[in-house]
Amino acid sequence: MSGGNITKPKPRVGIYGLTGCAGDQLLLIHCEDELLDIFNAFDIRSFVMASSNPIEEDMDVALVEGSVSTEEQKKHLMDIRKRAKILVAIGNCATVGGVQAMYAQDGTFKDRMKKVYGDMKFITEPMEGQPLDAFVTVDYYLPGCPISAKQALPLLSRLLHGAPPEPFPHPVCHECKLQENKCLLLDKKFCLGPLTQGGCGAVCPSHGLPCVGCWGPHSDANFKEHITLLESFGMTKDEVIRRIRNFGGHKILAYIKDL
Amino acid sequence: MTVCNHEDNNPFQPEAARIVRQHDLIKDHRFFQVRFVDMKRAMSFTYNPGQFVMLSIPGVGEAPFSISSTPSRPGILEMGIRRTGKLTEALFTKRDNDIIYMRGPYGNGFNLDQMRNKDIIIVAGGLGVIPLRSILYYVLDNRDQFGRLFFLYGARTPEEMLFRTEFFELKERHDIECLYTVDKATSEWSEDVGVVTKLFAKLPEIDPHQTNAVICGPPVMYKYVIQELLKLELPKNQIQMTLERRMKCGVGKCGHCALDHIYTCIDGPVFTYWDTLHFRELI
Amino acid sequence: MTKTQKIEIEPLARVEGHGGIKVEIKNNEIKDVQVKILEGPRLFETLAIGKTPAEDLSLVPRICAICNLSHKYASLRALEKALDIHVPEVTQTYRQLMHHGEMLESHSLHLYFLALPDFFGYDNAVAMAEKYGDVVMKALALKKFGNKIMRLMGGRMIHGENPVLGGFGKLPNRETLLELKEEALTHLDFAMETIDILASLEVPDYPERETQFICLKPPHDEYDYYGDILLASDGKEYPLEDYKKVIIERTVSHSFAKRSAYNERPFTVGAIARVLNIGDRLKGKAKEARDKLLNERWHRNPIYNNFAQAIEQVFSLEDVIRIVDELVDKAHPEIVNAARDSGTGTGGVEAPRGTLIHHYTIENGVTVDADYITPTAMFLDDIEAFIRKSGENLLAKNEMDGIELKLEMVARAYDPCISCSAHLVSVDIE
Amino acid sequence: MQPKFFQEFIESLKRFGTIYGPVRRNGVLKYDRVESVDEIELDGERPMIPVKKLFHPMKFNMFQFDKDGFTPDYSSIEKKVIVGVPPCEIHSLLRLDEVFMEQPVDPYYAKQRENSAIIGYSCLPGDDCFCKSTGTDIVEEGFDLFFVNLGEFYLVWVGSSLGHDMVLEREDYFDENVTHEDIEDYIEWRQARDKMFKVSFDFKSMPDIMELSYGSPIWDYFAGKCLSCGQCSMVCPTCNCYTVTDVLDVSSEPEGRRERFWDSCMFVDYSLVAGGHNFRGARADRLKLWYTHKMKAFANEYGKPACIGCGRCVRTCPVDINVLTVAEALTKMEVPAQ
Repeated sequence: MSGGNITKPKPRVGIYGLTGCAGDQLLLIHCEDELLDIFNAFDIRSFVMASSNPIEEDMDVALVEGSVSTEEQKKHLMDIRKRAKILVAIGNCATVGGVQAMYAQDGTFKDRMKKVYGDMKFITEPMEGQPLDAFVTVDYYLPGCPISAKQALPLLSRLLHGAPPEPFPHPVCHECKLQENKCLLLDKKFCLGPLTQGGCGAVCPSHGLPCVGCWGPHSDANFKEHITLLESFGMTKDEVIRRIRNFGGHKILAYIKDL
Repeated sequence: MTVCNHEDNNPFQPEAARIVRQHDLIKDHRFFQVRFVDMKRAMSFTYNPGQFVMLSIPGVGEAPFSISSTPSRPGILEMGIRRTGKLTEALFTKRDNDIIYMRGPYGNGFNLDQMRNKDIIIVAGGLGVIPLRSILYYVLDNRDQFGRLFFLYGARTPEEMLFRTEFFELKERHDIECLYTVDKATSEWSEDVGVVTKLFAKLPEIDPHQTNAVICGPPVMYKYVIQELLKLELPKNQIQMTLERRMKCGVGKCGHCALDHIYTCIDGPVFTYWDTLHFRELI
Repeated sequence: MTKTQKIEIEPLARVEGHGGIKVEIKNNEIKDVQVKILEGPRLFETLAIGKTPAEDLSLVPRICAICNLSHKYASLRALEKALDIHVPEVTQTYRQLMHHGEMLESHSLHLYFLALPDFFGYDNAVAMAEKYGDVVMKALALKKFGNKIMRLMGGRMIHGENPVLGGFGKLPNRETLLELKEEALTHLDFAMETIDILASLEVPDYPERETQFICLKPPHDEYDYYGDILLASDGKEYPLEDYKKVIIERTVSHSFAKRSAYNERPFTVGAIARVLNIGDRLKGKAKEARDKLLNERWHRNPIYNNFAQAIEQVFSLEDVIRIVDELVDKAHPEIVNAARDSGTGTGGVEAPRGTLIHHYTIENGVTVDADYITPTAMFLDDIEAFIRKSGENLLAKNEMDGIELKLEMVARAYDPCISCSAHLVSVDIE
Repeated sequence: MQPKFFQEFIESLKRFGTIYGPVRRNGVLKYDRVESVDEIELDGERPMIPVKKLFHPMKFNMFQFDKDGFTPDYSSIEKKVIVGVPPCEIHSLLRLDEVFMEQPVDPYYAKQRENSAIIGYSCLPGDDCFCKSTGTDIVEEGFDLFFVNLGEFYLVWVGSSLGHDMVLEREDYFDENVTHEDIEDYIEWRQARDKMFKVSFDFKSMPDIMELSYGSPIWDYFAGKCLSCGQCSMVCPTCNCYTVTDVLDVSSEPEGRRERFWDSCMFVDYSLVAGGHNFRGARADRLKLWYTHKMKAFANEYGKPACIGCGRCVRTCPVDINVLTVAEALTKMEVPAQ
């Protein structure tokens, strides 16, 4: 397709995990039908969850899962950034900070550390989980807890061909209606669909269960009105906001700060 | 029971086209000469100045681009493209002889009939000169069909002036009045300095009813240029402008460029000033 | 002159999450062994507090992706006790089906993709595919089958929200159930083939030392992955609610994660513990598999955990078939509502890699206390002990070539999942 | 036709294509492939997603591409007999025809149209139906057969030559002699039905009201409420917007497909152009476009409003923004009471 018949070298890829459940890396391993294709099409240099003997050199694409939760991880991330042409944040922890950041900036982190660990001294300073872009430039985001194959595979194949990935800038409701689900809000169920970044295929509403918001905040959401609506279902505003924050990490703060 | 008919006419079908030549115009702006691979198609392909085509790169997507060449020079299609989105990003990696995909032409184009035998003022700002280059050369190639031709072009700096060499060569011609300006001049710049509306002062007397204007430029420019043209008492429907909207299909099906009851891709992208008063969201 | 040699395996590849092993040898003696966990803290116990049980239920699978449904299941068992929810037997059976999905997915991933490459000398399973293509393809299909059940019952492959307090959001229809049975039958042959492959493998003896095993005792006479009684290899049984008295957690000065001991000694949980403690309950092909593989070295050698997983694959496939036959003509149960909004509950399930305990105290519909003990937190001490033993034996025989891989194999046999060690403590290292 | 023959007759239509109709799946009524004729639900609620989905599918592949270029993919096209389409939705298809069948014809839609038979079915208005106001409560064209359920018997209109062939398939089920009594029964039914409408409004003045209230603060009120969830567009039988994206296979070869799926003008990126300028960044502008299109613009262009009075937006919007509330607010120039 492009000029000449030069065989392009396979893109070199590193797949890394910081603090998280490893679900995003696991999801890639779970793509049974495509796993061999992925290993064939890319030159996977480092993927310690699946393979021994990683090669830590310069790479074309780094996929990084997890939040930055220790000073050591911060250094590791900055090193990855230096070596990678393209850095993709994969999963809720990497994109917003993860559930471990649900109390982001409330000032309770130190107390909670103490509650669980007592007065331990740590070899590397722990911190409240931060998204990758708190420290480095992130080129693309794959949201989700965990990411979905439906979004991850097209992103990978686009990067493979040097084509920029396309985000899905719509709320969960878009895919939910395309699944022909009845809107749970009509039954006064606590659904976070309209506030939540879509791309998951609306799995929870498709099981008759409200969206818990695990793809993180949707940038165009009408937080004010949706919170009012949820309050009208018989919940206090504090309770609504607490639930909204479960998967909102640091990124949700900007949307709810004036409410 | 699948029904498949190969003999159909699919308006969404992208056809292979070869990049004959491409080179940088200015930073992040590149000039492309493209021709359908199928020679019959290439030779029969015709269009109006002001129309656009949809370019595709498989796997990346499709986007509309204004045609910058004139139908009076058939065979090769020219476009000036700014690196600004996913498709252009990929397009900029293409080299001479690479294959891309194209369909079109789409849109209405300029109303040439209305302009024939009349004086023409072309007003371009920045990137807006790309579609206007088409009508500029069309008029020059069919010089006897039109009256006087005034070409007003404003860029931010001399470096950012598109087709600079070409346009300065035009100044040598006697059948066109070229007026160029930049917001910020450098020492070797000998033309005007300031916004494009400043150039109106240099125009000779015109007969508003015998004059048509065509405009294209950044959204902020329209308002001020139109004010100038209204001062010259040009009728509202003799001011034509080409506008940008998000277009996905190019043929009035996908809805993205809808405005009131019109689709920019089929009813536009060229509108008159009167249209913009009527359809409030146009500019 | 003293000679100090340090062996560092960092990162510990092909385990879920980030860990490392550090062995310090001084004067030809093992001085120190540390299994390090480099994960940052997430403080899950504090995240659960102040939430409704439903929110907790959606949070806890995020502790660990690979056994996310075990967390969901343990949490359900604990929360339902706290809220006095009694699900009908059909719901319980559906939960077992769900759990088999996770067992199959997790065991097949670990066995074929993480552990077997060691035995055959490859960096990863994809590299192994060149020579053992048939095994890799069938293993992928088996893992996919496990995932299919997880997706069906969980709602999606990882972190599905379908299992809810009192039941499920959506249950499979008859056709889907029958499809599962058909498919389970096809994988059974491969699961048995695997038993034969393993039977032909040499299991190295360098890690061998005596240890103790703990698992949950199923509430019926069959083999299973859940229960309310802790059963130890010394024959003692303890009510699950007393877990804090049986499994003593402590923080130690040379490790990242909280450690656990039983009888003041390290212990092992997981498939090997289950097969040793309750394996005599196995029937059918699973019994056949156990008879083929079990030997007395199992009590001393954790590498046999891989073998135990292979036996459990057979058991799970057979049990899926049994469950489908049981459920196929039964009506879908309704979701049971909570009978109260305050209470305390301890729930336990056998996650693929061992006993998992969740404990909650709920007051007025809000969680006020939560505690999780994960299998990895339970067996880390024993991994260290076995690595120390391995190091000593290898040193004694002067087999230092490739010692890293040999030690890694021991750690990997446990199928550790480091992100699930909810208590992540990091400690000074000199 | 006697009601007892209905199912058998539908069964006989399999010869003309796969039978589709309103069937319940996971508790939701959907237009879907019919497994057995007795699962078709008529005479009750309307499917949530309208019949447009069978002609303008939610998601399908327009092209497959590889190193040799783009090949059209018509595999989603299937010969269908769609049973149980109410008059308003038949009107909606005629509206969609205005967009998709206009030159240049959309071949995907056109092929679905060509290959589908429509078996219309009479309905009684539900609480939210206002098709009488939009003039779409009865239908004279756009179907092959139309069954009016008069209780004792079906009055069957034949709307096309294909419909006639279908009748010939089971000629013995039909009685050609329409008696005077039958006609009286039908008229009585029509009158009774007319009286059942609970909501109505004056559609004729809407284009003018829309035009004159362009700058109305009413829009800001609705914009404040709108969740931008896009559900209104998905359930609206005349919303035709879609977007297109290329999906590559995970392979070193440049192979993949060009997908087309439903979009909504309620979404923020709808009018976003490369370079970042958004022509409709404000929620109010997006709402205005939707309602202008439904109640004014389409009428300007095609002589009839795009709204067909099915009431789906009324039943679907979680914050009560719909054709009725918007029309009322604009007409009265006051926001709805909370």
